[in-house]
Amino acid sequence: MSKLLSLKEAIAQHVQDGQMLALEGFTHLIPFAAGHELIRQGRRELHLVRMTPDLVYDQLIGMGCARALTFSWGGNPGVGSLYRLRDAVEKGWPRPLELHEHSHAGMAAAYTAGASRMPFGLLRGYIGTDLPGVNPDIRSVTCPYTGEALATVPALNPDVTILHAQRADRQGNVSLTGIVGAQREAALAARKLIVTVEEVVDALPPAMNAVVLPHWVVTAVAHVPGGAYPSYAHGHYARDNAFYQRWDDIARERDTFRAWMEKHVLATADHAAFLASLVEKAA
Amino acid sequence: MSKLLSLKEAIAQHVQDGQMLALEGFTHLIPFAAGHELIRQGRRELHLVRMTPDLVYDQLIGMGCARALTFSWGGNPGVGSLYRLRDAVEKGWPRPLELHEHSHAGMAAAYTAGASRMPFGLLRGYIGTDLPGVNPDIRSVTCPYTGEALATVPALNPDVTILHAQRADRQGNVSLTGIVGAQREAALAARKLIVTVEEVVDALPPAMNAVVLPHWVVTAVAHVPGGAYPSYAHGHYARDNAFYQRWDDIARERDTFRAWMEKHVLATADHAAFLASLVEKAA
Amino acid sequence: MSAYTPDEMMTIAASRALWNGCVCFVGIGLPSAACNLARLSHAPDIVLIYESGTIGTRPDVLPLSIGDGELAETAACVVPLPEIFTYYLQSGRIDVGFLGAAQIDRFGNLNSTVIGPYEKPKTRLPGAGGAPEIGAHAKETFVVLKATPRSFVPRLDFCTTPGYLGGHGERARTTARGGGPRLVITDVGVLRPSPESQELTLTALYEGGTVEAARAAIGWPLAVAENLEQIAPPTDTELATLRALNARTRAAHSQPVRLPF
Amino acid sequence: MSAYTPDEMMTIAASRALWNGCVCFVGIGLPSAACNLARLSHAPDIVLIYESGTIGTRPDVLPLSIGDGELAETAACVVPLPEIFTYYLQSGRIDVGFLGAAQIDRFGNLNSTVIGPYEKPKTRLPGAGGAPEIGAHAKETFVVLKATPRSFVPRLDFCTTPGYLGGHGERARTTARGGGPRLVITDVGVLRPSPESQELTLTALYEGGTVEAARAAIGWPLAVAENLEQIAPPTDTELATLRALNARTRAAHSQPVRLPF
Repeated sequence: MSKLLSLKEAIAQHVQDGQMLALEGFTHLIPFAAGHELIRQGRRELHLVRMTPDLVYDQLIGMGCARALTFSWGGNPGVGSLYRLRDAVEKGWPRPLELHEHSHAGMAAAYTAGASRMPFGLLRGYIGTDLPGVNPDIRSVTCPYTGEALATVPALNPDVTILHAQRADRQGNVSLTGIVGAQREAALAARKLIVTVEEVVDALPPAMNAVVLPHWVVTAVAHVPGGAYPSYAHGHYARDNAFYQRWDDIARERDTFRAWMEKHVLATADHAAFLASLVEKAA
Repeated sequence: MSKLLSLKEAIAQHVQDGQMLALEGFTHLIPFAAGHELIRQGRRELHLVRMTPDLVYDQLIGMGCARALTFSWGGNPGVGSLYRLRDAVEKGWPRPLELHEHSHAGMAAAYTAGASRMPFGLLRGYIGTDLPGVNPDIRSVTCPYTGEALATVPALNPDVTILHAQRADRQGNVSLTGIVGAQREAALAARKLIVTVEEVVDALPPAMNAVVLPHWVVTAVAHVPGGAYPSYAHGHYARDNAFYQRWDDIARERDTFRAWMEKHVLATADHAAFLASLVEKAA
Repeated sequence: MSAYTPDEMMTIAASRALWNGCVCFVGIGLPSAACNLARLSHAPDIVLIYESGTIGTRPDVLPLSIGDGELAETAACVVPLPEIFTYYLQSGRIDVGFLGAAQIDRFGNLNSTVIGPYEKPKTRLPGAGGAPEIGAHAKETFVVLKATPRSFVPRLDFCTTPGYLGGHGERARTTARGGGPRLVITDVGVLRPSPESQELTLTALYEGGTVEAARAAIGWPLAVAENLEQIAPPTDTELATLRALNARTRAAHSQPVRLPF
Repeated sequence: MSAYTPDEMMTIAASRALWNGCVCFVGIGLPSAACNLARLSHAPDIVLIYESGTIGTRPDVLPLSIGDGELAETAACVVPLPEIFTYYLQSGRIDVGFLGAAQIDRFGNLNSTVIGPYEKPKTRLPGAGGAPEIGAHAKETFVVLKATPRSFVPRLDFCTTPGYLGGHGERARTTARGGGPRLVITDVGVLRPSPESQELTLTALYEGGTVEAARAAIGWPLAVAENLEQIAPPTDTELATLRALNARTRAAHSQPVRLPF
């Protein structure tokens, strides 16, 4: 039984409305193709989890797919706001969004606890901030040696984590290179793991200490070249910083956002067609 | 100010009697040369820390350097007993040895906590075992979300950690390849870090996701080719499994052990002379 | 079929308990031999994990230590040791933890710490290593151990690794999430826990084995299943594969290492 | 000396506060520009760490995001994000954490979460990111921020990142181990905490700057040090280096990306 599916099949078979979903990737290897496919298939009531929502969640939130968001930094990196995220939080459009807000260190601890199947993560964190006042999930324990209070966060165990990676072999072993963020922790914390990849190869090169997700922790692999665009895949293509800057104009208003999403995501059959639709636009 | 010292200088300047010392390396990259130099310089009252004491601590314990041992598995891997460790525990020879005993998972959590400067590490561990009954450092906290009791271990923060690695550059950046055990955690948990290396190079190759200890966490680097023998350095030489088997005979009795240590360690000026003395013996 | 030793039969019986694709946390010694024999015979896609951090390793010879270089070279990947215990073991991702021990009691609890009192031991054994958490978290554990009244004891000198504790459901009332010792392979036969009391019960004998011989080797009054199974003797292929593996291993481990300087 | 903008002066003043060999946790935007300017001028051996896990990075252009590919390619090594926050930041190994914010109060506490009430914000800002723990654990933090009465406020709408909390030693009574905001660089001058109350106090002015202009830009009654320092204007080298860096950066970020298929 092969783990190799089309992205359409992988999302259809493994993602359901109402689930907790983590599409991870810290700036690098963000699974945009998978995000678009979730929108095309009309998933709803999702609890989205990501350290940095980025454009990928701005799109899902703006299209009304999300009920809740667990996150730690929700901007357009180096550019400014995520206007669709802001519109949902500030105005409840297209629907209200429940926030579970953390710091990066807290999210990292929560994913690490999830991957370790511990009920909570521990950090010396949140000292003097107002975050515990707005997120009742941030609590504390007393150190049994020093008596000191330390912050705790509940483990994050997504129903499904979706990653993008450079390559997989036919068995489903997945290899990542470059900035790996909290991807491995998010992957190992999940009940199911879907990975889109730039390449499927017969055999991965010897890994030694490189970052590998062994095939038996992977639920499905989909071959989606360019699947991280406009984020990037180290060794394959660079981050489209100019697109991130253009997003500021596209997403600022509801109608320009909807028009862009309809033309480039809803009206395209898959990621190859999405990428082609962007080239047309430039021509 | 260069971090590059001779091993003799590094031990003389940075290791003092009575300190807590971790010579880490899980089967691979065990810093034997550094262990021998500690014996030559007559360090005493050490609190030795290692997951697997291995021959390197059998030697230090048998030579009377250690007051206490924190560990989780004290055998000769694949061969049997560490007779010098047993003699110290069973008969108090050459002096009694205070034991702080853990499981591997507990030691790993303790080093990880040390590297993170948390006062304790957390694990779902020690369930149903007699270890907490003999090690009062193993305690518990109650999960603030589930009410479940989870095991805790106090952080390990050695005064000095000593590692062996394949290579360093002249700035003191250190690169490790292969089985890395808990070396990085032990290194980052320590107040001082000494690393012996097979090679010193002008510049390390691009590391990306490889295991590197940056120069500013390293206290001193000593160039000691063969410094892990009879353990091994991946890419340089293999583990001398035959020597590990011979150690069973050498260390079984006090007099054969003392004679071996005097001839090969105390009577040799440095690691090159130690290695040469073994070749002579074979001739 | 060739003649074979009880050790060979025990290793082969242990290897047969592993299935293709099973994710196995391997202890050194007999467990390692059984796991690699399985991989080289009926279970080519078994995933072997050693606590040194080597995942999906395929060594050509048996490692002497848990961290021999060949384990790293033939692994799908090598991760830092803390991750093996948190992300792979504690997370419940291990199907079978394969353990040895110095002592076992009737509820499958294991001692690898001391013979005699802890503070003044008669024999100081190596200690816990990964075993306590393997015993707690693997979906099931297999134990392989030669049967003698000194190793199969009514009462452990020290409990290093939890089996079924006092039996009668006691383990299920702890926070241990794994299933415990489902299979104990000895040189006199195979023991499994009874469904009610979890007491280890003789359920299978080797060719030529008898209940009397098994009882004589076990240090407590051994319960015997009503329908004792008969374990098939080694096939020629199994024996040949195991012997070739052991021969390669002996040759490799006795080879002197030459330092490159 | 050429003419220069207040932004350029602010970035150059910030870069001067960094020393060669200093280990610096870098926020994106002005902090990143200042840190890289320092590296390209007086502090070639500064160690720059971005929260994406890139350690000792030496980019040729400023990254737009905290995780641009060049940060990884030019880094001494790239570690998983949880390790950056545990082994490097929480461990107390960072000399300087360099932060921006939307609001700052007189005790150096920062807001980057919301303007208006949290539950019904007027403006939802990006949020905390790494800042709360950078503020707690770096040996000291530097803040760089343009001064306006809307950003330098008597009372934050939300405290994202601890500075000196209520001042008068309150921070020292917490478990935060870092030293807090020792330097606040604005376009109207430089503020430092007073030793007793930790209230931010104007301690230095730029060429042509006045106390009045500074007071007008700060939203609380600004304390002024007795001996105000004068900050030297940019040198030609500083300006040329910064402008070349910005020009390279603009060219790089506007370049369209061509996918290889």
